[in-house]
Amino acid sequence: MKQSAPDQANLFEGEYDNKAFIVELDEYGGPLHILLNLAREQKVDLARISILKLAEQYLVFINKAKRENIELASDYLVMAAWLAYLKSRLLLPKRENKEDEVSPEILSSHLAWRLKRLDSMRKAGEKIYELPQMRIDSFARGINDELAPEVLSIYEADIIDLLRAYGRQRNKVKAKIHKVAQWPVYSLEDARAALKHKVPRDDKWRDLGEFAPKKYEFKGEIPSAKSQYASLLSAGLEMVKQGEINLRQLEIYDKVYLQKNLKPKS
Amino acid sequence: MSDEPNTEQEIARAIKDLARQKLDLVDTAEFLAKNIDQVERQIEALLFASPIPLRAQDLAARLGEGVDIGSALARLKRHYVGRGVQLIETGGGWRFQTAFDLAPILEEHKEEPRKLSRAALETLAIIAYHQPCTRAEIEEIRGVSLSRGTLDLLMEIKWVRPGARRRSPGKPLTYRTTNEFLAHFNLSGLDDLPGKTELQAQGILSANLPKDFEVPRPSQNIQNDDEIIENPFETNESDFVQDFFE
Amino acid sequence: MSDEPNTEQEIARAIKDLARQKLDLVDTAEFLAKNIDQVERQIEALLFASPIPLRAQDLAARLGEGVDIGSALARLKRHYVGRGVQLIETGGGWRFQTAFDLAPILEEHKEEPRKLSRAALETLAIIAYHQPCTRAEIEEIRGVSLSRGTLDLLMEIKWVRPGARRRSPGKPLTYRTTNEFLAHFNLSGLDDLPGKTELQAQGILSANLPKDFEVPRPSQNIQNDDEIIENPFETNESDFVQDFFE
Repeated sequence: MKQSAPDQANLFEGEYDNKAFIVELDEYGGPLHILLNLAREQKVDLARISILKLAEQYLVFINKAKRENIELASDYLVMAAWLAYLKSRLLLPKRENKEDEVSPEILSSHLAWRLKRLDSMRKAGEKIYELPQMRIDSFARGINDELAPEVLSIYEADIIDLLRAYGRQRNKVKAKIHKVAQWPVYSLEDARAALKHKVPRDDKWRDLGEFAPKKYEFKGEIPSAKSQYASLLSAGLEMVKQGEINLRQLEIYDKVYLQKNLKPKS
Repeated sequence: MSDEPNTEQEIARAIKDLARQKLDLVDTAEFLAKNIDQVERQIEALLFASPIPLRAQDLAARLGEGVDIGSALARLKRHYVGRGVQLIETGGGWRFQTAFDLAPILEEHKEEPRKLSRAALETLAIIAYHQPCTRAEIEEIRGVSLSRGTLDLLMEIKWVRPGARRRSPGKPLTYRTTNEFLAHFNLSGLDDLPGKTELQAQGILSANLPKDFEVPRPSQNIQNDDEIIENPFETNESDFVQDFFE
Repeated sequence: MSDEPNTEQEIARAIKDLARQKLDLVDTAEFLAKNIDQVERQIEALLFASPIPLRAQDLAARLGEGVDIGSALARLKRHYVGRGVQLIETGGGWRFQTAFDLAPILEEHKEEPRKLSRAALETLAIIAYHQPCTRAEIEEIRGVSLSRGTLDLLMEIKWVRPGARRRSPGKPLTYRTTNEFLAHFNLSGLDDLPGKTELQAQGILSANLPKDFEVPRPSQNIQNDDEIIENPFETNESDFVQDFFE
C-alpha cells in the first residue's frame, strides 16, 4: 500500500499503456480518487485548491482516455459532465442567484472539503498500518499449554456465523419451493403470443376455444382447459383494448367469439 | 463565541498531554531506578514469546557471543521470586509459568472456548428470525428432525428460552431468544438482524430467490395473536415499546 | 563402619538443606521487601495464562467481589515498565506482550504483515474513524460503490463486524471495528486512533454535508443499502389477473 501506491502523475502524463491504465483505475476506484490525485498535484492545501484547474485537468484526463479507446465507467463521464457544468458556472459572470440554485463557490468548496476528507481517510489508513502490530512488532506469550481462562462465554459464535447458518438453511428451502412452484398453467404470455400469431385475416367470428394450443404444443404437464381459456380470454381482452380484435358473448354461459377488427381506431 | 468549544477542547487536550508527560517522567525515573540490563530484558522477551522452553545455549545463540546468559538468568529468576509468574528451569530449558499456589484460580474455569455445533447454530439462527417458533417449525425449515440435546444446549447456555404455547392443535411450546443472546451477538434488539436485502448483499442469501421468499422480521412477530401468554409475570416491555413505535 | 556412607549422606543432605533454607530465607526476605500483594500476583498469573486479553470485569469475575482490580492493574503495569515484557491495555482488555524495541531479536516469530488493498485500507479507516457507519456512508466518502468482497474481507479477518441497525429509513446495517482490530494495532481504544483529535477538530469526522451538495454518482442506485421491507401482501399483478379469470 504505502510502497505500492501507483504514481498517478505518470499515469496522467500518458506514460501508460491501456492495460495498466485500466488496472490503475480499478485500484483507484473512481472519479473522486482521480480528482484527489489531480488535486495533490497542485501541491497546495486541499482546502485551497483551484476547482477550476481541477475540472480542466479532469476533462483533459477524460478526453485522453477516450482517445485511447478506453472504456470509461459511467461514473467517470457523469463526473466529467458535472465538472464541466461547474466550470462553466465558475467562469460565467455572476448573475442573480436563483433561489433553487446553489452558488458555484459553495459547490466547489464542498467538493474541496470532500477531497480533503477522502485524503485524510486515505492517510489515516496508512497511519493505522504504521502502528505497532501484533506478531510483527510485539508478541504474545508463546507457550499455550496452560489453562486458558475464558470468562466471556464457553461457546463462541459470532453474528456472521449465525447469519451464515441462517442463509444455509433458507437457501436450501428455496430449492424446495422451486419444485413446488411448477404448477401447470397456461401463462398469459403464452396465450398472448399464440393469439397474436393466430389472429384470422378475415372478419369472421370464431369460437375462442379454437385458438387453444394443441396438446403436443405443451412441453410439460398440460394445463387445465379452464386455465387455457382464462388466459386466452385475458390476452384477448388486452388485444381488444389495443383495437386489434373484437370479442363478444351473446348471452351468459355462451361461448366467447373472436373477430379481427378490420377498422382499427386511427 | 463560535470558537469556545474549540478552546475548551484545546485546554482539555493540553492538560491531558501534561498529565501524560508527567506520568512518562515518573515511569522513566522508575525505570532508571530499576536498573534492568538489556540482556535481562531480551531474555525475558525471548522466554516469554517462545513456544518451547529455551536452554542457555539457545539464548546465547540468539543474543550473540560474549553475553553472560547465566548471570542474567539468575537475576531474572530472582526478580520473579514471589510474583504470580515464575521463571523455572526444567529438563528442557528455561520457561515462565504461573506460580503453583495460584493454580486454583486458574483451574476453576478451565473450560476451553468451544464452537457451537452446526446444528445448534442453525437452530439458533432459525429461532432468532422466526421467533416465536415451535420445534416443528424449526424442523420444517431445517428439513431434519431436531435432536433433543440441541434445544437443551441452547437453553443451557441461556441463548434460547421457552416462550408461550401456540394456540393450535397440541398447543406446542414456542421458543425465543434471550437478552443474553442479544448481548453476546452485539445486537441492540431483534430488529438489528439484517433483512433479506442485506443478507443478499453480503452474499449470505442466494441472489436469485423466488419473489415470495421472505425473511421474517422477528420484531413484528412478537405480539402474536396465536399465542397464549403462559406466564402472567412475563411481560415483554421492551418489545411492546418497539411495536408501538413501529 | 557400615553406617559411614549413611552418615556422610546425611551430613551432605543436612548441608544442602541448610543451604536451601538460607536461599529460601533470602528469597523470602526479598519477597517481603517486594511487597507484592496477592491480588497483583493473581492478576499477573491470570493475564499471563490467558490466550486473549482480559477485561477488568473478567478479572473481577475470577477474583471475587470487593477486590480493587483497577489499582492492582496500575501497580502491575508500573512494575513492568522498562522490562522485556509489557502490560498493555487494548480494546478494553489487558494483556502481556513483548516490548516493541525487542522485535528484532524475536524475528523468528514474526509474521508477514497482512496486505490490504487500497480500497480495503480506506474502507477500514473510514469505518474506524466514522463508526458506526453504513455501507452507503462509506461509499459516499470514497465516491465509489463498494465491492462486496471488501467488507467481507475485513469481516473475515475479524477487524470489522456488523453493528446495530441505523434507526433511519431502510434501517441499514452499520459496521464497526472489533476489539481484535484494536488489539492487533495496540490501540487502547478508538480515541487512540492516529490523528483522531485533529480530524475531529477539523470537523472531518462529524460534519455532514449540506443536502444541496452531491457529486452525482450513477451507480448510487444500483447497489442500494436500503432494505426493502418485505410485504407479505405484495401480490404480483399479472398473477392476480390470471387468478381473477380462473
